Amino acid sequence: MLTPARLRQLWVCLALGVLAAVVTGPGGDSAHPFRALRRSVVDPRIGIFIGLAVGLWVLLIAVARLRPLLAEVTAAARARRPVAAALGGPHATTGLNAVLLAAAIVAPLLVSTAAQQSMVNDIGIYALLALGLNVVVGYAGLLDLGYIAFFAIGAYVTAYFSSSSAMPWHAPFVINPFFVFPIALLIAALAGVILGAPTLRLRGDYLAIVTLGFGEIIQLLANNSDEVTNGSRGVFGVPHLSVDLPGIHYRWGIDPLPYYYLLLGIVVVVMIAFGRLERSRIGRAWAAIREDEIAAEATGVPTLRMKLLAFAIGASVSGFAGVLLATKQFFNPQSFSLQSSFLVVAIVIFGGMGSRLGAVTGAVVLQGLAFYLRDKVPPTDRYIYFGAVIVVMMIFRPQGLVPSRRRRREIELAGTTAGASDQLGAAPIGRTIT
Amino acid sequence: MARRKLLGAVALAGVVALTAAACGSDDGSSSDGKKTITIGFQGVLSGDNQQLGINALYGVETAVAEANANANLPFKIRLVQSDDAGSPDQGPTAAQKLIDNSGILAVVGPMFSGATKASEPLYSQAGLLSVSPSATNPALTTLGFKTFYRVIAPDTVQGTADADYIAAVLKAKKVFSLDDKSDYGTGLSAALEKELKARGATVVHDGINPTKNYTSEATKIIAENPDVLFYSGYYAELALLSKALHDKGFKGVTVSGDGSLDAKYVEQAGAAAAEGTYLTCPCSDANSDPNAAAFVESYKKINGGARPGTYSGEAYDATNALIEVFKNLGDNLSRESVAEAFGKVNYQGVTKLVKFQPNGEVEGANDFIYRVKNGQIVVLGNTVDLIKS
Amino acid sequence: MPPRGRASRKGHRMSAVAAAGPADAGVPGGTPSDLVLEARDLTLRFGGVTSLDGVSLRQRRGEILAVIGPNGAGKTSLFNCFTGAYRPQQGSVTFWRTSRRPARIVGRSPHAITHLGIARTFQNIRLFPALSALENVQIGTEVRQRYGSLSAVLGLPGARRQERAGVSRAFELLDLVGLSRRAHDLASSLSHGEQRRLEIARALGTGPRLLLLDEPAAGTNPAEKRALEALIRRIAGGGVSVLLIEHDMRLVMSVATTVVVLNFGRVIAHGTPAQVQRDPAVVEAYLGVETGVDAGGEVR
Amino acid sequence: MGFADQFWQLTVDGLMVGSLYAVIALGYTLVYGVLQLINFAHSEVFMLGAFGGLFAARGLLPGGATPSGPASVGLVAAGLAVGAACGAAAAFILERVAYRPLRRRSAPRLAYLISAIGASLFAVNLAGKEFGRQNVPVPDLFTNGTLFHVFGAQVSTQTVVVLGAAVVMLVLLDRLVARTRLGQGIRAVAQDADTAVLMGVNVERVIILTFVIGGLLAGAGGFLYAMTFNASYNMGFVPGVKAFTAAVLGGIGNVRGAMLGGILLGLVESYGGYVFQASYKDVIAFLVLVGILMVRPSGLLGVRLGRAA
Repeated sequence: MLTPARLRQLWVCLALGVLAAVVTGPGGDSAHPFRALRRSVVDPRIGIFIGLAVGLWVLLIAVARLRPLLAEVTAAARARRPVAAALGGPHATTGLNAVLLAAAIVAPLLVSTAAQQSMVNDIGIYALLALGLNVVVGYAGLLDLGYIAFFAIGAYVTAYFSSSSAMPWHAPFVINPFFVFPIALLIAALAGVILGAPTLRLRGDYLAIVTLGFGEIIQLLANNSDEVTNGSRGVFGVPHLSVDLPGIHYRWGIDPLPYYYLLLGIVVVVMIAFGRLERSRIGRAWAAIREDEIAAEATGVPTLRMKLLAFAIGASVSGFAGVLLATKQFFNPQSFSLQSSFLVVAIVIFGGMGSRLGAVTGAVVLQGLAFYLRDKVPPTDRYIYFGAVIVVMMIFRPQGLVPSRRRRREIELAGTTAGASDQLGAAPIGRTIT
Repeated sequence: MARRKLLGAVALAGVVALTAAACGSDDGSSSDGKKTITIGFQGVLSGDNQQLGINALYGVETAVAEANANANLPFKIRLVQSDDAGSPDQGPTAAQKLIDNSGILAVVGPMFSGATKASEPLYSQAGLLSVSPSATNPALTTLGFKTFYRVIAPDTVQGTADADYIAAVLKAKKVFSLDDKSDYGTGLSAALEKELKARGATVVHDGINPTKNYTSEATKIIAENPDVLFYSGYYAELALLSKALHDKGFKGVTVSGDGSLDAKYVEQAGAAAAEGTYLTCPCSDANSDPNAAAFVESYKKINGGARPGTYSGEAYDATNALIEVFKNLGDNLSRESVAEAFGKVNYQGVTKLVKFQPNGEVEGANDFIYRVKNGQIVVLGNTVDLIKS
Repeated sequence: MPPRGRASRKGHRMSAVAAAGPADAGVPGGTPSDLVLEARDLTLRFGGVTSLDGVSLRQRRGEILAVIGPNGAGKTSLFNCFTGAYRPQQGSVTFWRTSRRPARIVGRSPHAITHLGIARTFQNIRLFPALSALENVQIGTEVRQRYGSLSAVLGLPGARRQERAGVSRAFELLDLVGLSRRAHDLASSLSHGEQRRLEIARALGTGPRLLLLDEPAAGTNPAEKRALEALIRRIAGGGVSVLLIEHDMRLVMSVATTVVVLNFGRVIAHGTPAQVQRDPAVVEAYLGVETGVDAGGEVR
Repeated sequence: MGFADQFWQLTVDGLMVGSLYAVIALGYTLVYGVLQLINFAHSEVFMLGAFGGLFAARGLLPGGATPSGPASVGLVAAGLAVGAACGAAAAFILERVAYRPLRRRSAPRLAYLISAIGASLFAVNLAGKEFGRQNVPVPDLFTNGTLFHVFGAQVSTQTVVVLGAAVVMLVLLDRLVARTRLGQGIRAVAQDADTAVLMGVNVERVIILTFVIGGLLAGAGGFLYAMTFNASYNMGFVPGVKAFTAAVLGGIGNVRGAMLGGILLGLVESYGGYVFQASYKDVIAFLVLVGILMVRPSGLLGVRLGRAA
């Protein structure tokens, strides 16, 4: 009964229980480093956690016993109703999309205004950013750790063009923020090309650090140039978006709901657009680069140009999102920290690389989790739980919540053939071919 | 195997979520028939600067606990906290959370100027009073926020007074002004440098983002050989800077603003490195002010032995000023009446007299000078008096 | 040569095997326009190792040229010089897409060379394993398409038309290599021999005038070898010159019109299969095994 | 007062910090060499090592008086040892919890990255909860002062201790990788994991030991860092990014490259912060990185651990 493996499992469960006790226990300070530990472990409360740990262990054993039975049942069910037929049809996909869209439309009406704020600031904008980064990371397989820099560029460009008071440095004319969208998009894409052209020749990891450096540089420049960007004092007073056409006058205000629907519309359009891109020759070329860059090059795919294209497209979406941020509210260089870049990467991977729905789902789940934890745990401890969830998720579902089909196959293949294609996409551009 | 592990993880996550939920949902409603007034706290409770938020939160909690222990008060206070991580991105969500809670009559916070700028439009729209214990950006009271007050003087007041003191009393000819490139630091150094230049002193300016490594910065400062080094930033960085300067044998005088007025400064820099540093504040420091001894005692008692830190006193005063208003209003309590009445409050706090100008600036803020002597921060007095004598 | 855009479109429509027309048929005789590829004095060194040492060779239009030689003789290095993967220290490579326009190869990037009309396969198969067979070939057929990201996003008619054309071309090629029934299977799920053929189809998709095959018969069974032989002939018959590296002498001797033998990075023999087979230097190179060359098996 | 006057002082300052970057960078480079992954949680290993060393030093030195002579040496050594042990333990646990399960499932490389970011968030904030969010000074373990001058630059006891300890560690590691059986194993796995298995190298063991060695170095480095710059729960992030940069600068996967990169980065920061406004020093550091990568795309000492480019 008590095999060594089982015993080991028990220890792991107990360790997890104690860890949970420590995480939920009282905080301490450096003067008494182990006081907090002692208080959370030497406390009647620990009984609950030990109990839960043992319970978990028993449950694991029970499940292990029941598993063959369970497998039979599911196999039988699967045999009766082919999953592929049930879920794979185009009608089913359209239906699913319609349901998701309807849910996205209704959802904000069911929650508090604070949650709506979060749905705009944390989920909506980050979903858009994640969709853009997904092109870079998911489609082209390039790791960009300074993605947020283009977001900053978009935001500052908006301040430059649409307000004469928000920053010390501004355009000689003021234009409606709506017209800034194309400008920001182009400038961000241009920045992407300028950064990408020399660096995309580098290997994947080097690209990561160069982009990280670029992100840092942009943030530091924004923070240091007081006479240009207003430095750390930030940008206040960019006008809200407004439509001023004959017959239609509408102004977005500080209420989050109109911004939410605007964002939803944009996200849907971007998703459709990227879906078409993915299924076009360009999307296939990216897939080829990801899977075998040398073969792609030999098949005539201009790999550098395609990567640059992905970089520019990703950057332009980020710049676009920057316009939305700037018109919605006050921002300062803090909004463009390295941590924000990491967060976007985390959303893309967590949601499922290469999957548009995954990017959005990642934003909803991760940022939603952050919002949920806001009330449930002490704010100072919030990121402990957040970190734990990310690790657990990566252990049990490294392909992400909603992996794209192509990406999932790549991961499966990488699992079967040792050392197969580099999942970062950036196979070393060696001169050693064959 | 994998599935078993997955189940385990799910179960554990469930357990954590449940206990967390259980911990989070006890909202101590009073049982002795007194009515409960809810106030909010918005501040930086996560991220790199969370200690400043905790200082302020503890100050608020001290005031709340004292009020709830006071049998003479006809009400109990309940506190709802909302974390904005000090960032403008999370400001609106944090503010909205408090606004959504219709029971909340007033808010202490936001704390950082950036988060304040992002949050105040919402408070203004909702007509909810917010009293910041720490946002010192001068522009905040000029942006048209209707329900914004702060119990701390803007950087301009402090910077100017500090410059006067440095020029008149320390007789500095050359000042090295270093700021931490934060909203607070650049505001303070700008005001200081303007006044110093007006008084004819040579000013060398430099900015350095908060870091741990001030070694080469110390070399740079010593190379300039200034009479006074003024650091506009927070104590954690000043401590490291002082340490580095001390190691390299800096001969000049170090002065810093209210962000550095914290007993932790001496502890972290080491008594030797901190010795002789001047610290200034448009407030009196609770830890060294005899009048605030009672506050320090009750703060320690309520917060598990922690000593008041930067912004603890201001947050405590802001909360007590709110309680004063609640007391005066009696049964006529609403967001409007509280916001209305708060403008006329006149309350002697531990850091200063809480009384406001029409724009929400606290009146008659005095600038006080402190100095580290024998490892203790002692008050030297009011800038105006010190310059006169 | 017409402007590049037109040439590309034309190339796509009538490229490869299907374009068996006389359009590019070289003028007979010894003029350079008869050539498709010429390498002169190629020298390639890695550190202290000389991989190619003054190699020169010429390939005529429609010719099936086989490069043979013991392992390490520099065959694959030669291929890599032709496709832009390596840059030789000395020498030049000239390629004639049409009879009149020579193009220098050295210094161009691999994809640009593919665009000019040289396609290749790899010794150790390099497909895109997680894509379907069809998609693999599509990537090849699409490199000559011109529509950009914006037209793709907007779904403009031109883009759709080109995409459809790419698919039907890919199907033709799959049919050619006998894989049309497996079009929607993952490349990684195909058998070894099928993967070899798929790689050839992908290369043909790019519309080459010259196809470089790096040991196409390696790891295939006798039946597959026979099919491969036929396939190579059909490709060459369709107007695509074939440059072949192969260890299987039976295959080489039966399909090649000309054979070049490399050893230690030098050309040691050059001629028809029959000539080469008799060349004493070649026999010597193959470890002095006199029967080695015509033994029919793989020579190691 | 010009740059030339302060050149040697800035060099000494830069060398001290740079040697610490080098020590941390080795952890990145070793793990990268073996697993081809960027261990983003390495900065937390560094932080936990710093706390371990700090508590040990504090525990052994209950009184307020600053010790001297052999007592100082002993205390610094004890702090280093405990710091290194804590770092190694943290790295070991990290590998077990955040990496190994992913390896078993042959997860994509980016999943490791995210797992590392998650583990990093978890560790940082748990440390903040348990140890408080204040900077904590390490008690004085020796009397710090100017020991001697080099070209007019002051060299403090602190600098000598840090630089000395760092150099000893760097040399030891270099010997280890170059000379020992374990080093051979590491190089073999770095070169070709599949072949290494065939050659009888226990890859799992090599991977764990690589993490542990990286942890030992980072932990000891953390203690040295805390001795100079105080310890805090979030102390790891910035030196972590810098050290990673240094590793890339030197050619990631290359042990000596990491050392060179770290020292170079420390110097560049020191000089750059002096010549320009100090807040631009990170900008300068990254610009140098980008510049060098443009010229030498595989870093200064380009080749990976034994692997041909």
